[in-house]
Amino acid sequence: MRESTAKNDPPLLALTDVSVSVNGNKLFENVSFDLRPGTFTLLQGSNGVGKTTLLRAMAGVHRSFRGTIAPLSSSIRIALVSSACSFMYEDLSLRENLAIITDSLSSSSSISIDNDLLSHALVAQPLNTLSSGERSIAAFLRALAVNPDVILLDEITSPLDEARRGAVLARTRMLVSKGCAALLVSHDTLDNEKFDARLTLQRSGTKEGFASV
Amino acid sequence: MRESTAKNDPPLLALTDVSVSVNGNKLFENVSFDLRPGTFTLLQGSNGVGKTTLLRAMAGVHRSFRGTIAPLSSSIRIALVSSACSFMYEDLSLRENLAIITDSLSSSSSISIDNDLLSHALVAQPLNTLSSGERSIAAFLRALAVNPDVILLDEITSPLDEARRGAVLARTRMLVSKGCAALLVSHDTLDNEKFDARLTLQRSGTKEGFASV
Amino acid sequence: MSQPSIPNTNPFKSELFTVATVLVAAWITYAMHLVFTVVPNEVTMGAVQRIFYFHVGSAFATYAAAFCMLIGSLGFLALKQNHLDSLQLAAAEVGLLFCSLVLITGMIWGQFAWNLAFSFREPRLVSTLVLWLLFVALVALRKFADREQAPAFCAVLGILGAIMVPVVVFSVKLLSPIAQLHPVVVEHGGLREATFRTTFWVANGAVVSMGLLFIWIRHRIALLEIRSNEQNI
Amino acid sequence: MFNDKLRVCWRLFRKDLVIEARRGELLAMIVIATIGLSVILSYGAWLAGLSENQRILLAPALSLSVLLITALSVIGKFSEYDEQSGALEGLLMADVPSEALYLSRVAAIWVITFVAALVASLILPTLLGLPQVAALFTVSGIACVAGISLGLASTGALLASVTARVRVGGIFLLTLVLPLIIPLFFAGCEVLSGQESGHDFWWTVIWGLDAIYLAAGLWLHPYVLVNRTALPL
Amino acid sequence: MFNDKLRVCWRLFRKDLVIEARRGELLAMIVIATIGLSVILSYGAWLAGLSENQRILLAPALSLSVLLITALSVIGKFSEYDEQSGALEGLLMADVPSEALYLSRVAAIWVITFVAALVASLILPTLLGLPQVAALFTVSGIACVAGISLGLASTGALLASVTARVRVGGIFLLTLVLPLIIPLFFAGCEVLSGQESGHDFWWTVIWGLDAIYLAAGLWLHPYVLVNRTALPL
Ligand code: HEM
Ligand SMILES: Nc1ncnc2c1ncn2[C@@H]1O[C@H](COP(=O)(O)OP(=O)(O)OP(=O)(O)O)[C@@H](O)[C@H]1O
Ligand SMILES: Nc1ncnc2c1ncn2[C@@H]1O[C@H](COP(=O)(O)OP(=O)(O)OP(=O)(O)O)[C@@H](O)[C@H]1O
Ligand SMILES: [Mg+2]
Ligand SMILES: [Mg+2]
Repeated sequence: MRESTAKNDPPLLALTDVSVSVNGNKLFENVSFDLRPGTFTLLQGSNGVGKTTLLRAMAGVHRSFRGTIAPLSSSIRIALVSSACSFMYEDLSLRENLAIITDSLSSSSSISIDNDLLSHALVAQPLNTLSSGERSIAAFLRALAVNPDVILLDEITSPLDEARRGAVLARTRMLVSKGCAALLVSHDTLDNEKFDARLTLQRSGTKEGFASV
Repeated sequence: MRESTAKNDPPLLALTDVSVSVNGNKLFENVSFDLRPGTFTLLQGSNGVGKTTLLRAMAGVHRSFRGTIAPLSSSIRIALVSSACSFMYEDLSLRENLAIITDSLSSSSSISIDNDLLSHALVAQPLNTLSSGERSIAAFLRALAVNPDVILLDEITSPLDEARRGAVLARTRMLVSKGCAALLVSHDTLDNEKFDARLTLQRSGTKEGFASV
Repeated sequence: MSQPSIPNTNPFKSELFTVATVLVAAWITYAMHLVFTVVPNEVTMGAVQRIFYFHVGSAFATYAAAFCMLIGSLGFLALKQNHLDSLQLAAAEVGLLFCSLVLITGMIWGQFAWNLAFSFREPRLVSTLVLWLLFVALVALRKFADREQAPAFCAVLGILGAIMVPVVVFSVKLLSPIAQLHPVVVEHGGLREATFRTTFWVANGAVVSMGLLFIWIRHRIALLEIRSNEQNI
Repeated sequence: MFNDKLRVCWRLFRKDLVIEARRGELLAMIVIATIGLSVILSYGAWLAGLSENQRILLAPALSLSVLLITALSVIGKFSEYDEQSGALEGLLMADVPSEALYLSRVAAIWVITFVAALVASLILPTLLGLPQVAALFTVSGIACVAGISLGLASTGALLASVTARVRVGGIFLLTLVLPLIIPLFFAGCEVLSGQESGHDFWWTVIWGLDAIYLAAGLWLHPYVLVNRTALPL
Repeated sequence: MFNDKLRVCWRLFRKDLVIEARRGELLAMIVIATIGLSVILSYGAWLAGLSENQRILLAPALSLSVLLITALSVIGKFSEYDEQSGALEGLLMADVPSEALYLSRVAAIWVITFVAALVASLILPTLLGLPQVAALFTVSGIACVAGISLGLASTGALLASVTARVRVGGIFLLTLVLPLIIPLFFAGCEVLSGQESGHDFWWTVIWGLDAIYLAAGLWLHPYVLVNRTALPL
């Protein structure tokens, strides 16, 4: 299967026949799809099928897979956002974490921080004192600060309440409208949301996962 | 306000005028409700309002609050399940963790492990190699193993896919039908599910949380 | 991701390998003959002195292994080829073996000659100990690291380890010879008698070639392991 | 009833060892603390030109330092595992009796520290150039090391739960443990250094302090556990 | 361009120190290692009846042990922070240049270790009953401690990224670092113990090894960083 998204620009990230196995167990095989600029893709699949692992492979964090994951050019920035793993120092606040990677808070990244998602007090609070929803937002804001070309969102909407969930999706659509490619992993059906593609990852091989209930 | 659940038995856990503040900021004030045997309560509230903190206080893990949280007797077992914090040793498997607290796997707790939620392979895998949904299920199974009278579920359904989510809720209802009191925190609307009470926690005081979007 | 596969032939059937094995075995036998039946007892130290032939040979074999390790490490970092990583692996393990032999024979000998098994005032002894610790670290790292990351990690450590070899070789020469027990015989024109000299070189050659043969064998085994892993996936 | 508690203790104790073994940090800690410290310190001893007699007298202090460092690292590791993802809270919620938690932890620290000290006593004499390897392996030597480890374990297990949640955790632990165990170390040095006079007195100090610390730990432990504050959210 | 990288380095360096300060673990480590070791060892020194001269000669080895222990704990802590919740991956994904990561880490370890060693040098002489507190505070003493800390920092920062992902975790680091820094320690002991002869040689060893290690670190660091595998899910 090769799923392509609507727009016709060359893909920012192209996956061809990607197979992943952990510890000798196959997770999924021969997955191919493209992420083109200005598209928003939804990726679904049951628990343990390997969505997180696939996203990590796409972000270059997980390196043991077969097949190719090819970015358009080496200057493509891929940001991975995960509700389980903030990719930041937990003892520092969001502001301090961003200060490490961006030049100075008064300039570029202030755009991302002075926003309607996280209050000033929370931006200055160490990450390990934030609530689960607040952490998820903080991880999202970190990704925005690096101006990504491809943004991979791993279940970041699930710990959020209605309002915040809508705001994060709206924010992502804003990025998409500027030519970014977005991929969202979620267990929610999100029937009201419009996506350019809805993919479902399927387990392959013989490893026994969950018994059907 | 004092919300009471339908059944008329004395409450297994009664909260009266509970107020919590962290670091000098009030989270919520004068919360009172009862958890009666055989009831299933849904607790909702926006991010950062203090749901997790309240559940920790009810489980006896968080001790700095005002008001009273009174169990029916000192032998009441309260189990807290959280998708963020497994309450187990991450280097050990679920089976090994349960072996610490229950007498032997061949006897009592085998009931909880040999079930349809988690495959045998996953039960023997160290927790830190499980996927987010699998971890959530493991945390749930740990709580079942201690035969709780009150079970507090903090967002455990959000990392689960449709099937698993239904299975966990069904399992909880089975406990409830045996006289257990269950409290679920969730950001999903869960309109199709029937709860004995639906509570919403509201922020009090002046601390600025999220600005409205 | 996956590396080009190893040619599907049984490496132990190659004639070159058989010939090499036979040659090395013959050489070792001849060296044994010289050491234990031809050379007379050394005057001051007696029979224990015969350990000398294996002691120095093991040291040279260690250096040879370290050199192969360096080649394997550099090659792997530059070319990312599995057989270079296997060379590094093989060299590290064989290096550990021979470095242990140097230490053990040295300590046995020291106990007889100096009545002292080990001393920290001896640069050569200490630097050999350090080299040994490095080989241990390398072998342990190989065992503990994940299969995917072990090659690069070991290559990095292997290069650092190879840096230590010149330190071992030159430690004696750089320091003032006063108060050093450990001898430097060959360079100072020792081994005046011809039988001693031939035996010395034959034994050295035998041990070094045995070391190289070991590296070869281990290298082939490592390649077979990689191939069987590839087939299992 | 009592038998039940003992079974719980045993399961908790085994859990500590299993985690340690799985992480492999225990072995590494022992080996490193021992080799690293021994090498540096014994080099220092050589430099200072200590006589053999002086080195023999210094050896106990050196192995006790290894014991101290290993114990403190092990204690720190254990409470790290406990805090990670609220594992200790999980046990408390499952009504595991707190004496069982305390006693099993004391036992685990004791065993590991004791093994580390024995390993150190084996390696150190060699590195210090003392042929009498057996010096520390008399019955009284082993008993002394066991006594000191027990004291360390009983204070460490208590205070680790105090300090685990305090913001500047580690520093407190040390500052609290050190004054309590320094008398033990002094007693240990005296006993191990083998001067005959006054041994009875020092033995009384060791086992007396052990008894006091263990009793205090059993009494105070519930207070410490129950008054812990919130986990990170 | 170069200025930019320097600014990144500075921000990373500051971050390391801020986390350390917030956790308060640094201070703890210095206090524990210094006071604990000093007390025990100096008691041992008294017991062994060392002369003042011998104690002076032993002091450098003791402060270098403190330096070693502090450095290794600091390095371990740093990589723990890096691994926790994937912070280092986050930096790599944000295109922070890997040389900046390496150099800033070297600087942070260097500064902390250096401070710890200075503190130790201040406390130790007093505990050892040496009136000459200033003994280690000569220009050459400070330079020597700085040189050794630098070597430790540059090897430690490189190898910590190796061990961070290895199954047996942080303390395996020691096994890797130890062989590389033992020569530095010996050189340090020689220089600090104040015997005049051969100092130039030892200074060359210290700064030469520093230069080699730093260069090797800068060269090899990218290989280690790039070859890390997946985080825990
Ligand atoms: C643990 C103790 C010892 C160690 C680690 C050790 C290590 C070494 C090493 C690494 C070499 C190779 C030198 C080179 O690079 O050319 C060597 C050579 C040699 N060793 Fe030892 N040695 C030890 C004890 C002894 C003892 C006790 C003796 C005899 C009294 C001895 C006699 C020699 C001799 C004669 C050579 C040949 C040196 C030359 O001609 O350059 N070694 N040893
Ligand atoms: N080291 C390991 N050993 C064995 N199995 C592993 C290891 N690491 C990961 N796995 C397995 O890989 C599978 C895929 O995990 P992954 O986190 O990618 O799933 P996921 O699709 O994100 O699931 P979820 O929806 O629950 O987040 C899981 O079943 C997990 O148990
Ligand atoms: N140490 C602290 N200092 C300051 N604020 C804190 C501290 N600990 C917790 N908080 C704040 O307390 C609030 C309540 O957190 P809690 O986790 O209880 O919220 P929650 O209702 O569970 O939210 P979510 O739905 O996102 O999980 C958060 O806003 C958090 O920032
Ligand atoms: Mg996932
Ligand atoms: Mg919460």
